[in-house]
Amino acid sequence: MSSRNRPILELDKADVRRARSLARKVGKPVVDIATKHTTVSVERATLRLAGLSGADHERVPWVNHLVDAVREGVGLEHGVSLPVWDALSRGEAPDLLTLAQKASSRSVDFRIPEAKAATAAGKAARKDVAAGIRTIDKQRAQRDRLITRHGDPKQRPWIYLIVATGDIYEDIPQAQAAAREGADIIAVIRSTGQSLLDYVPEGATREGYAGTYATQENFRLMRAALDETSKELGRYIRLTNYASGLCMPEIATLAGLERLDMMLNDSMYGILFRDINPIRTFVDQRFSRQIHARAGIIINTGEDNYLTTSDAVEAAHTVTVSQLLNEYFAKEAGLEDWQLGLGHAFEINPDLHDSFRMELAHALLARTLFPDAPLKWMPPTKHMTGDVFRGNLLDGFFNLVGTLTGQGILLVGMMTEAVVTPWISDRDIALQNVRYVLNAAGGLTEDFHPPRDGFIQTRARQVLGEAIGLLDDIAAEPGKAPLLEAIADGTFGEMKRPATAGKGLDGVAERADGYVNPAIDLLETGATR
Amino acid sequence: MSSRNRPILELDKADVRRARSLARKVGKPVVDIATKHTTVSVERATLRLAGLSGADHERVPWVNHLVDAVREGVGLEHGVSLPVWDALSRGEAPDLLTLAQKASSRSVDFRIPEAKAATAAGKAARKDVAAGIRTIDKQRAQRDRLITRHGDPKQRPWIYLIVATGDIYEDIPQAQAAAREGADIIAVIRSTGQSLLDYVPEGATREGYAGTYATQENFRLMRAALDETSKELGRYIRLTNYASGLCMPEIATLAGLERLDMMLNDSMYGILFRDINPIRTFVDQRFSRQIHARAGIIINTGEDNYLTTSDAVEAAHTVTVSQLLNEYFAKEAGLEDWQLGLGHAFEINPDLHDSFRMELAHALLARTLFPDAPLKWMPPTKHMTGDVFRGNLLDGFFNLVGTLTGQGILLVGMMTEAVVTPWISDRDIALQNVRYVLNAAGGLTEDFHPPRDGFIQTRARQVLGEAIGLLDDIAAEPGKAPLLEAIADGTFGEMKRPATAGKGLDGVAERADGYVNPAIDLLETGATR
Amino acid sequence: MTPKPTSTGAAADVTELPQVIRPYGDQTGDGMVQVSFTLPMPSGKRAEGAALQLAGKMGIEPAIVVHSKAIGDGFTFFVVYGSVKHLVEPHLVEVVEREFPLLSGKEINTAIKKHLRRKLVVVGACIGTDAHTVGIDAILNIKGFAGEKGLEYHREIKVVNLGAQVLIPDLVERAREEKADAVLVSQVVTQRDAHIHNTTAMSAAFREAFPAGKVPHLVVGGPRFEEGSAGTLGVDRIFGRGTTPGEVASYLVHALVPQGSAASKSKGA
Amino acid sequence: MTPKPTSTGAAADVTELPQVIRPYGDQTGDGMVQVSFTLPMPSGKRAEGAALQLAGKMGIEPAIVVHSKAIGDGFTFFVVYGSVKHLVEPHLVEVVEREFPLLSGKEINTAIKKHLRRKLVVVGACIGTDAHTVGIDAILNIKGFAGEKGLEYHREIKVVNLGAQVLIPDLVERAREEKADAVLVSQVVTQRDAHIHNTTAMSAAFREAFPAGKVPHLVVGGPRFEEGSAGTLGVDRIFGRGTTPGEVASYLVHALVPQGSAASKSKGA
Ligand code: B12
Ligand code: B12
Ligand SMILES: Cc1ncc(COP(=O)(O)O)c(C=O)c1O
Ligand SMILES: Cc1ncc(COP(=O)(O)O)c(C=O)c1O
Repeated sequence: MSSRNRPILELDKADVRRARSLARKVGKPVVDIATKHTTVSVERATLRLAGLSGADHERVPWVNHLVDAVREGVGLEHGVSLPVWDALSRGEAPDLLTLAQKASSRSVDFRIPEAKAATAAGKAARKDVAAGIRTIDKQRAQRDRLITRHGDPKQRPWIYLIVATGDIYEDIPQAQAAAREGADIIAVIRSTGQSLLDYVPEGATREGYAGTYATQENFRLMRAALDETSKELGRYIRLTNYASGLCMPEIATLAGLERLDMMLNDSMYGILFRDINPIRTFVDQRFSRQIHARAGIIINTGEDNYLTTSDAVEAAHTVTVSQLLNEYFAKEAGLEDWQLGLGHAFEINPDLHDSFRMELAHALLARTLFPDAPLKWMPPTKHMTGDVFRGNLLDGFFNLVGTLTGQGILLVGMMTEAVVTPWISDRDIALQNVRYVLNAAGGLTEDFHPPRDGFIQTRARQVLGEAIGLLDDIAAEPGKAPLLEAIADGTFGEMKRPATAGKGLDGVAERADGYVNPAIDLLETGATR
Repeated sequence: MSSRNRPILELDKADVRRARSLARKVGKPVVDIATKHTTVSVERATLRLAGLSGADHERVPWVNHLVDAVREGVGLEHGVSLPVWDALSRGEAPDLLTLAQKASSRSVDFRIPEAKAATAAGKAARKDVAAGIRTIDKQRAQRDRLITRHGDPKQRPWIYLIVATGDIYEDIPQAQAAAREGADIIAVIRSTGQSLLDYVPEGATREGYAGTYATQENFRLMRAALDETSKELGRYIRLTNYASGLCMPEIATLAGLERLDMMLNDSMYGILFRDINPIRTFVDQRFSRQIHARAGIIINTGEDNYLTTSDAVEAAHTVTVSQLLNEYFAKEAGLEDWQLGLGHAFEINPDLHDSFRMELAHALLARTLFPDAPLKWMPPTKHMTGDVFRGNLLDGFFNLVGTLTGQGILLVGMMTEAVVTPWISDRDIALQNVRYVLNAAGGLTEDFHPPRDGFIQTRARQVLGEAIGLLDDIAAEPGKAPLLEAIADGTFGEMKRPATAGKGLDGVAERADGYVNPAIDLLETGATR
Repeated sequence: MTPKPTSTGAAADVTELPQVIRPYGDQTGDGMVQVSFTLPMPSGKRAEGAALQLAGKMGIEPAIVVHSKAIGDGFTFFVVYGSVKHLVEPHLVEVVEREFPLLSGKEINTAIKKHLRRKLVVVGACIGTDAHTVGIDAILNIKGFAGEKGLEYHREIKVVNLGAQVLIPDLVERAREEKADAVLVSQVVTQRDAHIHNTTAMSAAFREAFPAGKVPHLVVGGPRFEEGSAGTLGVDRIFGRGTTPGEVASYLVHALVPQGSAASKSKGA
Repeated sequence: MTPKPTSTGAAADVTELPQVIRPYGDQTGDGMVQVSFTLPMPSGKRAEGAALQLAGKMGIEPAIVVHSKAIGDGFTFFVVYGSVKHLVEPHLVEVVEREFPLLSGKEINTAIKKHLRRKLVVVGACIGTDAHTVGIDAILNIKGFAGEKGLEYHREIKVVNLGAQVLIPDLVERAREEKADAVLVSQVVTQRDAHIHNTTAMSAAFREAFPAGKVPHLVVGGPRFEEGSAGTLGVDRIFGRGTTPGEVASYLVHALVPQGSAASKSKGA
């Protein structure tokens, strides 16, 4: 990303290697657990790929009805694919939708097919699911075409802005206005309640709180609007949403189908901040990342969040550890370096002496550890106050760190952070701030050379050292999956989350031997049929 | 000032020498002219030193009455000292005040004393004037004592704030509040009309426009208030006013008598921006600077002003030329390096690419050319708009240049620059801005190393080259005082000011052979009696 | 009383304030204020006029539009400066003085032990879809806030912190199970009045679930509640920005621990 | 007329705007505004209440004090957010449309030459104690402003620019000497209404010095004049922020060069 020849920050190569191998050591047992389980949402996502969508008159999605019915009938251990396509081949219904409708009144008898019937069901399932995968492939190709046609942003970092009115029809003009003023990426923040819903709402929505529901239709509407704006501006405007929460796999799937370009997707956010069961999260996450990998979607991880509940100086190394884990899990799921928008944030108490330089140190550490990842740089939130004048100033210095350290994605801070979800004018003022800093001071990288043993480099190495120490400690913990123990102990964000508790645990099932999921097969092999 | 060993900016020593010697070449003829003239204000200042103060019922100061009367009687060529003390010794009045009162009704006959009478009058004058000089000396010693007692600001740059209500009784609490919030220096801006008044108003005043009148009583009131605040805060708070305009010598004198600590005093500001006659200005200026030298007052020059009428990039070198001239004139008048608050400003169009780095280049050039001068760094004004949010951001980046380049005095910018004279809250917000930048990012100097052939160093050398070129051109101009020609041609601030025009020319007189001015004698010799 | 200079105003009584004051720009009585807003109309002379019209209705006169900027085609942002004609009457402000004394940790424990003779039970939660637990944790967790330990720290207080996104029925149920003396609820998200909806739904649920007089003491907190709205919300007390755990603990003792005389009388806020 | 989407609003007619609109935070009709001001009273609960009282009088309801900070002992600064109840009626805004056509440099010269048959004489100055000449110079000097040449550039206009801090009697005298058709005055300093005092003093002086009907055309300009106040100030026209020389030259031709029909009628602004 950075245009320099010599790195600004000199790290011991052996330390870096050691950090990565420890992350692998700590992450691997969790991946093993993930591959041994499935969840209701993974199964629903599979049905969505096969083309099942829509909801009943009470807005309960058909995928939920169908998965619930299968589960009641035969359990989830074999996945839903075999029983569902077996039922279809048995003529229980002419198509998936009708089957789901019938199943919703429990008038379908499911079974786990065996032998030939199983092979036939598996094949039929794969055929239908593959169609969905090919739609994702087509959307990826279409994105490439549009980027070629309209072009990428001229500058790095890319400028990332949120809209959050709760109403998709208010979001759209605000997103377009923001793009015209310089935003490269629009994120539609979700309504506060959504991540704990165990279904994906349907249709265009206007009633979110502090965010707009993530629905397939809202995705489509916003993507279409931004396609228009991309054309108008001669610059491809990217769209982001959240693959977090109980429906992570489904939302990832919808994002792939509707050509979203980036997704918030963190390995631990749901566990820590939504009290979602850790196993549920890791299973869902692996599937959703496999989808993202296929869809060419850039993920954004959520390390910034830890610094809202922990102190940004004391806990700096937990951010690094989480980044290393997110990297490991992402690559394991097939994501490439350019897709890793690893998160970090400007959250040090601004009253601290040298706080700005410490921010530079932390940002440089991330930049240097992950040289080929875009990195997502998050603005101050915790220490923002109702003093909006000061807020805009802090955001300016945040922008300066972003450009000085070559961050890939800059989430634009709002002066009203501590007051309201962003107003249209807040976004305009914030973009003006970004433009000024990038244009007037962007070149300062030429002059920025923290000395080898100066404050900045020393601090960065100290944080890396602490991160290695923490990984060492975690790895040394007894048990099959020491990371789960660490999470239970409150290592991240000071939240204690045992693997046996949390929301959505009842949606997890251990895979049986005969578990079949054509989506996972297609994703893991890269096949298109 | 700067704590570095190696200068950040490498300048060719020969270039620097050449620049200084050209400034001397250009300035010397002007000093010669100054020493051959006197002005009404120089003479009035002399009387003020001798203790004459107060005004008639129409608020016309007695010094004006007396000087006018002497001038009408015997002309100004010999100075007022001989005729005045001759009149006293002839018993025309028991004391200066009575003499002035009588003179105001033109009931005193003045003459130029000769021989013994002249010697006696000169001696008597010197005695009285020396008393005033000794008051100045005492105030200087008192300042030193108070600084020892309360201490200097802990950080550089010193933080300089203006108050400008027009009412000394509103100014005082605002100044005290500002000091409590971190201001090290308070400047009381003058009412718009004052610089063109050919007298100094008397008493405490409450009716200025966009500034408060500079009067001896206002000086005294504010200094007393700040002495209190210094004690309260354990930090000596400096007070600034303006020795500019038609009464420059008198105001400088009052500042010395009332222990002001800094004075705005530029060699060309009055000429360019107030259309004051150039000769009048240079004569008045030399006297006022001699007073400042004696009083231990730091002067602030006004190069920032040129950039409000000229473009800060195109005219950058005129700032450098003016600084070199101000330095020359200042040293000639006896000021020392630590007293030279040479001015420069953050006035480049912020929309210009790399504008921030260009500001750094200019600021570094000044810093490097004048390593032992405090330098006064002025905030953006011209490109400020009614967008106060953006304004506060720009001021933050201005503060950053200030601390990064080791400026000595930081005039704090206000977000409402383009709107109103500062409100109490503007000052508070601005100081918070300064505190953040200095505390959080001040140490960045450690990391700031513009490369030898990079943008910043190259630009700085280019400006120095242009400055030398301009001085060369001026020096090459025919005529006795080529600087006066250059000023007439609009070289500075795009203002054309011929030496034969402008306000206050009628207050200038060529000195006769027998010209006597005990103040100048005392100032030039350093004598106390 | 010796006359005091107004500069010791930090502790100034309202009687030391003038009857009427006006906003202060740089001169007493100038009435100056700064305002910014966006109007949904294209920028131009008409929009500037509309901005002045609004400023006029707000009582700013004269008002000057010092900045206007188009946001897209259909919106214009304005910054306006000017003098408001309104007078402010400080003595008419109803200040809700803290109706209880601030107690030390020791006093709190002693009061509960002596007068209640059992532990005081407190159930806390962030309800609805709100997941901002930092505020309620600051009050409840040992770690505390602003240098003060949280309620958990007190031996005589039993704290049950349910965390984030708790459903109202679950909260009611748990309060019943724990025989809660007080229920402490946090609401940080305020967009579309989420905090108000959630709080009124919560208090209604409690009043329905418990017989009159048996409803646990209901306390809500968060940075953006309107002062004085406890009544309308159906709760006993509101705590705002910057509340410290000590204040809350002292309040609970005051409200729930009968101490002879006038205790637990002054409920609402 | 074909129905137009409102997104081409930049040129939108007032008829395309709703009858009433409200400020826009992030949702149509939310009425949200931001306000900041200082009250001359010590910080604390009473001061916050006083800030809310003022916000209420300004029509902000509900209003929330999102920031308050003591400035010294006797002042408190506030930032308030909230929804104003006022409605804005865009169609009631009186827009002073430019009452004259914009002419090219050539058209200006031709009009003067043909219809006035002598040079148009303009005397300019920054009066009183105001020394801000950048604005008047932008209008008068060849260099001009915003890419347009100043009045001096026109062959048929004679410009006498007196510069800064010109005394009113001197200006009147010089206008008489030069037989000025128009006098152009700049006022930038507005503190304590300096610009208003100076302008009214100036217009009074001209009306006293010249017989009725012979007074030169009086024009003032500066960034902070209130629109529509020309009458009260006793001048013929006001120019504000961002005025270009071309506008001024075109106006002068319109106002002072009789061109057959309706010229020089519509004086006031
Ligand atoms: C930290 C934070 C988060 C963290 C929360 C972590 C956690 N476990 O709490 C994370 C990153 C998870 C988060 C997520 C979101 N957040 Co958030 N977040 C913040 C932030 C930065 C700080 C809040 C905070 O911790 N303050 C510090 C505490 C100590 O203060 P406090 O809550 O006011 O509490 C004090 C008092 O109010 C009182 N108090 C509070 N509760 C109670 C209860 C009782 C009983 C008592 C007595 C006292 C009391 O005492 C406390 C101590 O003094 C604010 C912005 C800001 N700077 O304020 C945004 C903010 C609150 N978040 C916001 C939003 C919208 C969200 C999201 C909904 C965005 C999205 N759609 O994805 C999500 C989802 C969260 C959800 N479902 O609720 C908005 C709310 C807008 C509004 N006014 O409606 C804010 C204002 C940011 C913004 N401008 O958009 N957020
Ligand atoms: C440049 C400047 C100066 C320069 C002036 C140089 C010069 N030769 O003009 C210097 C440095 C000398 C200066 C000094 C002072 N200044 Co000054 N200065 C400014 C500054 C930074 C920019 C003004 C400017 O040039 N604008 C650009 C021009 C092109 O815009 P304009 O004047 O609005 O003109 C346009 C229109 O209004 C219109 N127009 C203007 N006049 C006319 C006339 C006619 C006939 C027409 C048709 C049109 C027209 O057309 C122009 C082109 O579009 C402003 C702050 C700011 N950013 O606005 C402060 C500002 C104007 N200054 C201010 C003050 C107080 C002073 C001082 C009095 C401070 C002091 N006490 O020492 C001094 C003294 C000056 C004096 N006696 O008047 C205040 C005024 C506060 C107020 N509202 O009352 C301001 C707002 C700064 C502040 N916030 O304190 N200043
Ligand atoms: C990784 C991640 N996921 C999700 C969210 C949003 O929360 P929710 O999933 O509750 O919508 C965030 C918040 O910023 C986040 O960082
Ligand atoms: C050197 C200098 N003198 C004087 C002034 C103030 O102007 P006046 O002398 O008109 O009060 C300034 C303005 O900033 C200045 O820079």
